[in-house]
Amino acid sequence: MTVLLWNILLAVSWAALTGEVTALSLAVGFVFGFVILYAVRRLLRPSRYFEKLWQSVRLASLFAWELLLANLRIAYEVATPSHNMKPGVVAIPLDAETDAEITLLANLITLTPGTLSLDVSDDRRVLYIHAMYVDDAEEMVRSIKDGFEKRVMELLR
Amino acid sequence: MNSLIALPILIPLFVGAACVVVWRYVSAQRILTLAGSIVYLAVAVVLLERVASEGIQAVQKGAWIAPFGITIVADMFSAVMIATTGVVTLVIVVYSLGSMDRDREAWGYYPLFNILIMGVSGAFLTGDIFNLFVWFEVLLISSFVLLALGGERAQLEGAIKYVTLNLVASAFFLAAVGILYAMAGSLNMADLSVRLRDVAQPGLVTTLAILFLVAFGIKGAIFPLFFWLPASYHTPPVAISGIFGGLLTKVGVYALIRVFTLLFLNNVDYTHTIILWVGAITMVTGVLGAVAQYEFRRLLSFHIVSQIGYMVMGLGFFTPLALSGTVFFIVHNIFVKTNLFLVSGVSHRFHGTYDLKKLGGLYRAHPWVSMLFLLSAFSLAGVPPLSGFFGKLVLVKAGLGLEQFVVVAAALGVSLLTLFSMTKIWAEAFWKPLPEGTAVNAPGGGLALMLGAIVTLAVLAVVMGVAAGPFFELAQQAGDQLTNPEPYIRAVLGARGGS
Amino acid sequence: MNSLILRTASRFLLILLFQFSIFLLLRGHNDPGGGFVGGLVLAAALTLYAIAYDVRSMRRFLPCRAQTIIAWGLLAAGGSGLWSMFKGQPFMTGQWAHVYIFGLDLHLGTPLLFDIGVYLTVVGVVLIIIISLAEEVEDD
Amino acid sequence: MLIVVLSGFVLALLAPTLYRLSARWSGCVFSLFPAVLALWFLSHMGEVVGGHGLRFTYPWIPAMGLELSFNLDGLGLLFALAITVVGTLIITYAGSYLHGHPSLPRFYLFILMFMASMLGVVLSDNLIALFVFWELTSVTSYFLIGFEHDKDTARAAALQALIVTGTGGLALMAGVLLMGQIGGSFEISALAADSAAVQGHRLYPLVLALVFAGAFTKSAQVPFHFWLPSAMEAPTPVSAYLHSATMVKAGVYLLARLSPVLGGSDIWLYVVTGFGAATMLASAYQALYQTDLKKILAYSTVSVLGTLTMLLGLGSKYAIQAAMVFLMAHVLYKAALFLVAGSIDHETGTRDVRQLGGLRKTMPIICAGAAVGALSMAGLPPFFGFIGKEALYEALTHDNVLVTVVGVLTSMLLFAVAWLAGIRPFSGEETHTPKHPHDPPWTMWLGPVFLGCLSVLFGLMPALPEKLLSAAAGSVLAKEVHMHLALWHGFNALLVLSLVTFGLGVLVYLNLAKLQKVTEFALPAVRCGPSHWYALWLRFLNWSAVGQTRVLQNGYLRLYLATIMTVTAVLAWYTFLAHGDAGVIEFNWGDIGVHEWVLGLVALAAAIATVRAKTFLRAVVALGVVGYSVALFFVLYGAPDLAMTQFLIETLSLILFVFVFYYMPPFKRFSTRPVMARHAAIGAAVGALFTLLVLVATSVQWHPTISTYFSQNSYLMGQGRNIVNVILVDFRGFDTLGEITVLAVAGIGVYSLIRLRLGKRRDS
Amino acid sequence: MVTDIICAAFMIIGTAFMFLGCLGILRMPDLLTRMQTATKPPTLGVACLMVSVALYFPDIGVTVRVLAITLFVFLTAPVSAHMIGRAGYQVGVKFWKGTVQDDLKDKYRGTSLDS
Amino acid sequence: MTTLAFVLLAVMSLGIVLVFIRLLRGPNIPDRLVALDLLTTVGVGVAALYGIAFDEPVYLDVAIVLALVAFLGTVTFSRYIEKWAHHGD
Amino acid sequence: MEALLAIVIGVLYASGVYMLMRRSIVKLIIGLALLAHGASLLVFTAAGLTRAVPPVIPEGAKAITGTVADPLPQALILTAIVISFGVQAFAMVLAYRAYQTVGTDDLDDMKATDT
Ligand code: NA
Ligand code: NA
Repeated sequence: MTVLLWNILLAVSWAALTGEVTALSLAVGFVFGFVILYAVRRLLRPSRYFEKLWQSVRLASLFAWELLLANLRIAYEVATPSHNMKPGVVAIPLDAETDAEITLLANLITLTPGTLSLDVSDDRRVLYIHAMYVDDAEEMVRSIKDGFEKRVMELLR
Repeated sequence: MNSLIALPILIPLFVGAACVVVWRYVSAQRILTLAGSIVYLAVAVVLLERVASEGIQAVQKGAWIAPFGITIVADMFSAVMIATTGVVTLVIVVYSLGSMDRDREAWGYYPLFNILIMGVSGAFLTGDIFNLFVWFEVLLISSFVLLALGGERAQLEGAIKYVTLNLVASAFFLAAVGILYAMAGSLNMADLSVRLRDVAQPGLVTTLAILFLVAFGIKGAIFPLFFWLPASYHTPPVAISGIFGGLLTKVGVYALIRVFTLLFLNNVDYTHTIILWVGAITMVTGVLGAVAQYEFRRLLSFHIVSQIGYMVMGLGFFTPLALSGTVFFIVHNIFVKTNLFLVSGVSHRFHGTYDLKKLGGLYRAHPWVSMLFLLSAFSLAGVPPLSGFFGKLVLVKAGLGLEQFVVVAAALGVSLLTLFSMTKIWAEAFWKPLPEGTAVNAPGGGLALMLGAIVTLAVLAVVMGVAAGPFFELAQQAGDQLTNPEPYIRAVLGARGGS
Repeated sequence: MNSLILRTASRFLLILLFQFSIFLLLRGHNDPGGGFVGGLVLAAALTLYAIAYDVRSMRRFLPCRAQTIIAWGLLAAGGSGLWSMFKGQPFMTGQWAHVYIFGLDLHLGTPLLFDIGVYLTVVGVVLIIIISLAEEVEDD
Repeated sequence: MLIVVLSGFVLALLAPTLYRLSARWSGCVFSLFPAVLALWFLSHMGEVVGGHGLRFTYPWIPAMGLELSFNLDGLGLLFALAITVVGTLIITYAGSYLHGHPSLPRFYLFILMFMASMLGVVLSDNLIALFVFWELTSVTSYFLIGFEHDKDTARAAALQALIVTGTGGLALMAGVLLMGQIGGSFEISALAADSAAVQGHRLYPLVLALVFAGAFTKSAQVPFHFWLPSAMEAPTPVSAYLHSATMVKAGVYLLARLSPVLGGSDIWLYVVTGFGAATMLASAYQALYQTDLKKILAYSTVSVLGTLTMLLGLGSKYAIQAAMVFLMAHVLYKAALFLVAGSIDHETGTRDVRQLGGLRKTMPIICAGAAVGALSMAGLPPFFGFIGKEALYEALTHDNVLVTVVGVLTSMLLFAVAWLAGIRPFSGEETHTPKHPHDPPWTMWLGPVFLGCLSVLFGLMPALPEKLLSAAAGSVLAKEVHMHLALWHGFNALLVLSLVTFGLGVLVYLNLAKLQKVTEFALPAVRCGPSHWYALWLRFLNWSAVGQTRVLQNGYLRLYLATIMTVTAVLAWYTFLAHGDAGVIEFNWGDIGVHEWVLGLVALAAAIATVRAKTFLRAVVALGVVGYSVALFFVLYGAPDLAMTQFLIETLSLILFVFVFYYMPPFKRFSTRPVMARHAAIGAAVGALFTLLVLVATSVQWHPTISTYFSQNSYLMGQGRNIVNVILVDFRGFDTLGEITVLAVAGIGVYSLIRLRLGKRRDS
Repeated sequence: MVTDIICAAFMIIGTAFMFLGCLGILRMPDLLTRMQTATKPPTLGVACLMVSVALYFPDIGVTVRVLAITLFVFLTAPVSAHMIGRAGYQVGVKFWKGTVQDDLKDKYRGTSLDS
Repeated sequence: MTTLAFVLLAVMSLGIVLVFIRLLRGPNIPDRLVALDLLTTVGVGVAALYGIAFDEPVYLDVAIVLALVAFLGTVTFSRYIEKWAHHGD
Repeated sequence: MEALLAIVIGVLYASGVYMLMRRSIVKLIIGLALLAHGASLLVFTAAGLTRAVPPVIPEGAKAITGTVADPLPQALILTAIVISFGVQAFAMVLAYRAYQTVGTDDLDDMKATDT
């Protein structure tokens, strides 16, 4: 099922890439998509697809907002002569489990306010992040777990 | 029909690629390579015959008219070089079948060898200056790998110098081509020949010519650019040394001759005088280097340098006779020098060393091998009636005709010293009794194949001497074509004779 | 020393870049791209995968040994020129076929086959280098 | 005729095989060949002395002016007979002398080949063919001299002979080619017909010098004579053949043969006579000091060669006649004496005259042969040697006093030498020798006896060889000659001279020890001179070779690079400044945008940072910036394909860099400041050169480029809109084919180099 | 016209963000803070510029490529940051003096790397 | 629009200079790596601006490739820096 | 513009040559890479520069009408770049092997084959 979705997705993106949304380009795209997916078949795992659409929109809007905030804050930091920040490395316990969940979460954290994913512990239970404003580490951990992690898990489960 | 000209490039390509496909089956690679080299030789002979009977052959690759596409063109010089390549290739393949170690065979020797021949053939046949660069790179990279294949210490040390200096030459060559294109607007050599004839600033052409001289001079190992050659040619297995020493350096000389007979004729007094003196110094330094050596193959390597000087000297004389002599000399030298390397391999088989001081007694023990060596060594030294004599004779005659007495004296002195160092090998490895402590090995398998290869080349050295007539007539045709480029230009560009 | 984040990302990227490389290959005749760039992109993607995981995992994607890919690339590129020789034209004279499928005019020609040969060779070469070196380093 | 000359080569090649058929009688069997040839030559005697020389021409390599044209005239016949007759005896002799020697088959190979070459020399009318055979005699003699190659001395002597004669040979080659160029033909007969053209040419002295170099080295004229005594390392049959009867006479032959072309001028007269005179006297003198029988003979041979040369230099009718007679006499007695020396050596185990004595009792037949030879050499009647000496005196007295005195002095010394070599070992008391001597088998005494008989026969009946000698002299003088030879000319001045010679000779022989002491002071000058030069030359050669190689091929890659770069920069800059047109360069700084400035400066800074980087990673990062800057330049100037490729390739290269040099040690600073400054200067010169070339290239465009064609036809004919790609896969697909081949080989190369590790395996 | 204005606005904003990143990497005191400024603003900047490009070229092909680039950058930029940060941490680059907390120090004992 | 793009290109160039200074100054290899990564990201931006400035969308393809190689390069370098760190060099 | 690039090319050649003459084998390889960059930039610049107009025939047209960058040098450089990539990859591995076998990266210790 997932494979088929992937395949269709690839066929469409192929057509889009070539700029000609025609039966032929879709067919060609499907064939190439099939070849590609066959070649990388070991990467794929069973998963659902359509029901995730809404969740992804929600996640995306949250992300966009946080991204803008993050950048404005950094802009302020860079543009002003003195450094007001309190950087530090913070460990965040993880509830997310799969590769995709952890990766997506880490990426989102990196792109948002003053935080940067540094590493995941070997047992995949802790995410270490670097934050520019560690006023209250526990508050920060909580906001991340309630915000991004929750939505990511919603989306990917 | 005219695709014949492309075959010397394509046969080794396909054979080489096929050898990679059957990577694990060494015997299949052997058969493919042997068959390929036989077909190559047949094609080369047919091509030579065609050029001799019908004149210069040219084919526009991809049917794009010259000078826009890439032209493959075989004039007599190219055809002779291709035929020579065919012979040497077959001989080396046979020798390799008998002498190459299993490890190298299993790790790509045959594909690499084929690609090397492809590059050499491409360089001889192309009529396009950038395409020449590409073929140079093809033969260079194959030679790099062949030189280093096996990864023994000496090989690696030699290869580093070889690779570095040749890459420097390539960088110069590429730059020179780029500048040439920028100023003259073409890459086709025949077209460039026409375009460079009447230019507003001939001095710039001369400057560019110097850059080409350096680039090809490094590749062809002329003084004072030859250092890579004696540093590396004695390090790989003998079959590889043989094809390098015999064939590879001549590609640089070929290119030098090609561009300095076709393109850079604006200030012959200046450029070709430099070439002449460079040739003279090259042969002297090379032979002096050889005199100092006591390692069989290193001695031969220095002789390569010396004889490159001879060839370059012929270009410097720049008369039809001199160029005929050069062409004759090149062909002779390819056969003979290859053979000398091959003989060194046989002596290594017997005693496990290339050190002349440790070798000895070969004349007593292996008289026929000794005779084969002698034929090649004396031919190299220009002893009549072997092939080398006639090359020398014609070149000296040409030089005397120009009253270049100093250069001729140098050439003759070099010939003497060549004889001197050949007799050194003879006296040390063959005449002298075997020193105490030198191993005497059973020759092992494949000796018959090795000797077969050597016999072939030795016979050629004799035939090219005793029956030098037909060979020299071909060389004469080549020399005439080189000094009168009009037919070449017509053959490439058609009736327009320019663009 | 492995990174979960990198691995996950490289899996996604491999799929996307594979497609991108074929796209570059096929449209190269009309827009920037072609066999070289396409081949390099795929090779880069596979290299990325090899770095994220290891070379052995990456090798499982290859249908055959890397040198065989190279050889077929060369044979395809060289073979594309033979076609015209059998027709009595010079080596590498372009042979074009106009295929009409689904009402679309498709130009298929030997230069495309040539470009595919280039693509395969480039992929094979980069991979064989990476594989050799990585295994050398891993051996040590 | 072709068969006559070339069959020898064929037989030579078959000799080792034929030898196996009858090893025991091989000498006799092989000697049949020269015997048959001798008979063939004798059968043509009538035509030749009748003035109808035979001429045969076969084309060989006409394009090089090389034809096998053979001329059998008097001179040729005289030499051909000497070669074949003596050859017959020598080969017979050698069969026994070298019996059981492991290399005997090869001996036949070389001696037969030598004989054939020698025949080629004396019969060729074509100069190049003559030279070919000439060189072959040098080469075959190399193997014959080095026959006992287990001995260091034999190898050294062989080399010495080859180098000296080889040097002369090369000079001769140049001389021959020049002569042909001047005279318009390589046929001696044609050149002789128009000798004025050659002699009038401004290069005539050069030709002469070159020909002399060839002839004098071959015929061992002072100062090139030293190789001949050393060459006595050869087995005696070889010495007898090469170093008395044949090869060393090739130089004399050449002078004789070319005297119609080159002779008659003042230079010829003074140079040839001078060298000849010096040689004859100096070597006769040196002969006295020798103790080795063969060396005594060798020096006396050199002396005779000098005499012959001097006579050819004088060039008068008498001189030429005398030369011919003297030559024949010498062949007869010297070959005999050499064979005798060989027999003595073979039977007694020594050749030292001080150890030899009284052999007349144990070796009577040899003694007889030796006596005849020695007496003929001493110039005593009734042997042919006497007639030769008379002819010599006649020629000299016709010329001037100086040469006469030289002639008499030489004859006097040779008289003593003859006694020393031919009589003394047989006379007196028996001495103790390493082996117990007795007469050798007939094959070994046949030679001396036969030749001795001829000496006597021709001495008593000089009319027998008269016609042949006349014909030979006629060939040299290029006119008809009728010689009259007689044992008794009456009591005249010549006889007085002869008597004086004998008297002085006896005195010299009797007071040899005293004389040696008195004149010892001159010896080093004469003896050590030239051979010392040879040794010096060898040492100098080796020194300069080793020195040059140490300087040039020093193993330091950076010095190689520095040399190459300096040469490039100097040559190209000089050429540009001397020939180029610097005025064409147009600078244009105005059209550079800000981003272009920035990019350019970044590229510059990155390049410099690469050079100055202290760690590997910094260098690689900086190098990456250089590569990306280059790619951005491609972006700026309309080359997206290039930019993409460059970005990808650069990145892959960087990855490889990091992969490969992962374990390499950190950078060290090896070079000192001056070295770095020097290298920086070289780099700057090269860099400036390329800056210049780019400026020139962008300022000059002689012709429109061919690119327009691609722009016009890429879509219409190449079916593609991306012109670069159409060029790559179609217009210039051949380039691309080569390029992917390079790539493929590089890949396979990396693979094999990494996996196949013979070096490591052997080390561990 | 409106499109043009929006397009220009996005261009300016995008460039501003990118320049901000460039300035930040120079100004920030230690590796991790530099990475904060080098990762986020330029990523957003690229996105803005891509929007501007998509508006400028009203072509489906361009739009798709714009989307592809944006997606790619958003996917890779954090991963790059993660990799560099991790590497920097492991080689033991020094933190700015104002750093308040380090939960990772138990995982690695930093080894110093002389660059 | 074209003019604007050119002006912004100049700004971007200035940015490149700033990053380049960081690249040269380091002080540590990871710092240089960040700079290099940023440089390529800026390159993507430049390509976009250039496409607009010269009305030539093909530069977008360059941008994709640039983004790809930037990522690849960064990842490789970081991996090896870690390896070095563990190797104890 | 050519003037600036000419200087860049000169500096690339100069630094390449300088690096070639170092004793470290790694610097040698870096020198080769610099030379290769110099050469491709040289070919590109010498043939003349045209700003930002790639040699692509626009959709609908059959041939180039206006001024575009010269496509031929681009094709040549592309070939040259790829070739030098292959060659340099090999050279790197060769240097690595030599280092491993000889046991040093100092070129002065690699002259056994000459003397
Ligand atoms: Na120009
Ligand atoms: Na131009």
